[in-house]
Amino acid sequence: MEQQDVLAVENLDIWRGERCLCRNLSFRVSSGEALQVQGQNGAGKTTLIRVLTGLGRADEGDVLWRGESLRRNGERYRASLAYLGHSNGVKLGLSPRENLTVAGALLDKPSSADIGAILDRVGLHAQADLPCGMLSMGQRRRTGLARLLLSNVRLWFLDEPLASLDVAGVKLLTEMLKAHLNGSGIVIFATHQAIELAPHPVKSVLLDSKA
Amino acid sequence: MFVWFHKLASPPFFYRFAQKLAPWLGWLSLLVILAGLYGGLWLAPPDYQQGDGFRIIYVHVPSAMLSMFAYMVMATAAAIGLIWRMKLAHAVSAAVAPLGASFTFLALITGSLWGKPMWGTYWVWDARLTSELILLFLYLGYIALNHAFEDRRTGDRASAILALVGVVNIPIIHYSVQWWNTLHQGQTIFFGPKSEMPPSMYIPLFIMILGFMLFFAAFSLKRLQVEVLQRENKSAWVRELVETT
Amino acid sequence: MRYRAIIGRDLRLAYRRRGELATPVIFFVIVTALFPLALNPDPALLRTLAPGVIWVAALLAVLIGQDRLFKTDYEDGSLELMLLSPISLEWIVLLRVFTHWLVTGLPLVILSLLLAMMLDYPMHAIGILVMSLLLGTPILSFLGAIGASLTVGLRRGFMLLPILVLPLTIPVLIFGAAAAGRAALGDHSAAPLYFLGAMLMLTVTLSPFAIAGGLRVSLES
Amino acid sequence: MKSWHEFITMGGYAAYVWPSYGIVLVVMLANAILPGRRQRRLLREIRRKQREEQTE
Repeated sequence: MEQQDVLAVENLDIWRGERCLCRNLSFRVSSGEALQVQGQNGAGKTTLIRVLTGLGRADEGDVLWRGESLRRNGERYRASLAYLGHSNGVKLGLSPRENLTVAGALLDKPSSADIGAILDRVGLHAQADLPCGMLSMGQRRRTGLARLLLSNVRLWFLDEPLASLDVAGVKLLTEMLKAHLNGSGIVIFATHQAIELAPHPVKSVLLDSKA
Repeated sequence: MFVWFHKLASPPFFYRFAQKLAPWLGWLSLLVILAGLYGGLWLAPPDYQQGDGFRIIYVHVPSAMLSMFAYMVMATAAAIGLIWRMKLAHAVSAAVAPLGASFTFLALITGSLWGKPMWGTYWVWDARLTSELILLFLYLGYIALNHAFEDRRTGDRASAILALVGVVNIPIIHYSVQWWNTLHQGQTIFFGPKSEMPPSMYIPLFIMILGFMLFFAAFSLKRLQVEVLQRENKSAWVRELVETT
Repeated sequence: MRYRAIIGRDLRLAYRRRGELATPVIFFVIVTALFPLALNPDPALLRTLAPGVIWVAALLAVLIGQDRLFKTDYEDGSLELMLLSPISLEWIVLLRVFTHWLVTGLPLVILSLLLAMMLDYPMHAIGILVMSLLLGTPILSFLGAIGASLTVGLRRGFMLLPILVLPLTIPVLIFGAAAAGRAALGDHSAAPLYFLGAMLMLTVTLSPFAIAGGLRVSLES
Repeated sequence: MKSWHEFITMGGYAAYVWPSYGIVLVVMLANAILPGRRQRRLLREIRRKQREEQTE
């Protein structure tokens, strides 16, 4: 019996300065589903994702996780999400292995998952102990993806996950997302390109500030 | 009563309320200040030690009181804004800060103008003047941070945190400056009202304090209207307001 | 274990960018060296000025080091991870400011021994000077971190930070310089040291909340 | 009661008393006038923007 987890967004208004990014936005995503946030550059995809993680703040409306507002259960909410932003959250002065060790500590669980195995999976076996400053952009992105694998949480938020990934990297990402959805995870990602995740359903939200 | 407060916290209601109240308070403060000036500059007898020089007290003490009172208002509003996420509260902090800084500046200037005939120099590192100077720095830091952000709301919350840090620090600063002052100055200098002031001297002082308070209330409301307009310039009630006037 | 990893990360990064760490230390030495040049190298004068000079220089050195505290983490996104961690941000911040003090504040304290000699500060009082700096510089680090957290998202943050923080540091300066000054004259300096200790306790307990709040606000947009 | 002369010279303290009152007057007047002016300017600006939006 898998528990059905639902992320529900209710009547969200987000303003940035003088501009309204979304008004009265509502949607639900539940276990095994993916949601794609679409929109042109500057439409506010990143802002919306940040609001959903709790980093940003909406002007009106609420985000509910398992029926609870994230304003009230911030700590439990943060324990069940992982976020890969524009910037990877990777320290260039540290190696991928060291980066993952710190990420594990910040996830507040003794990393039972083997960091070495995860690095193998994202194809950074040979670079595991080089400083990330010496790696290519794609390899840094892979280090960020490795962090998602380490996290072992329900909710994944990805902002422009395809950025700087090569063909093999995109394939790796798609496989990772599918595996996550198979394990009744939830994926919310922002990009204007399509990611094929069949047979899993991909809902979508279009941000269009002109409307 | 509570309902009334709740209503007051809604920007459109508040805006109209302030529009009506501010002029009344403004004119009333002018009357009270004029009465205080008449009492202080004309009726009150010269001080037996300081002659007519003591008359600076009628602007110095009210300014100094307001400088501290304004900081308390600012910090309280900042706390309310942070805890209950009330937008109007942040606007109150932002509106009060320039007034508080103005009065701190006045307290410093009048204090040093008073100091010249009493001490022989314009500036003495007296505990009260030094504390007042630091208070001015705190105001300037608050104002600078409040305006440093592109997004007004981020600036509001960031400077609210600074105001709270400041309010925790003010007693410590005040105490440390006093401690330092007794350490280095040795002699205490007579400064400020003596307890045995006759009524003809202290009644004008109370009137002036009242007048300054009314002035502060009137023009905080006015500034608050501006802050509210800036923050709400896209909302429906502002559109309506602009069309009807 | 998880706390060790957080401290270890900052120590490791600091070690790999040792050059950056030297900046506040060099600044401290140069500023102190400016005073004899500007005033008068008379040992008697320097001796009376030494506590104040060392304290002002240390205060400025700690503050200029504090601007970088959250900046790189803000730029590469690691700060977002700390905010999203289930570990409370206040704890993380407390650990990180303490680590930062270890690598920037502590060297200043040690170096003050050398500067004290150069300014002819009496040797019998040097223990008190070091003690005052040991108690005082962590307070400065935490206060500086409040400023750093509020200005981390601003391009001109490094210019704003001193304006915000310097007024708050005045009590530390007063008690720190007084302790060192009294000791040099052979007076009791316990009282100002107690004040510094009390202020350190207060700062360590309260400022993490302000720093964490500042970071949350700075990362909102 | 005292004389006008005494009032003007402030018993020899005129150089300190009158500048004090003068600067207080200037700062308070500025604080009294500026917010009202800013409010009117702001309202004008909002009205102008609204007209522009309507004509678009």
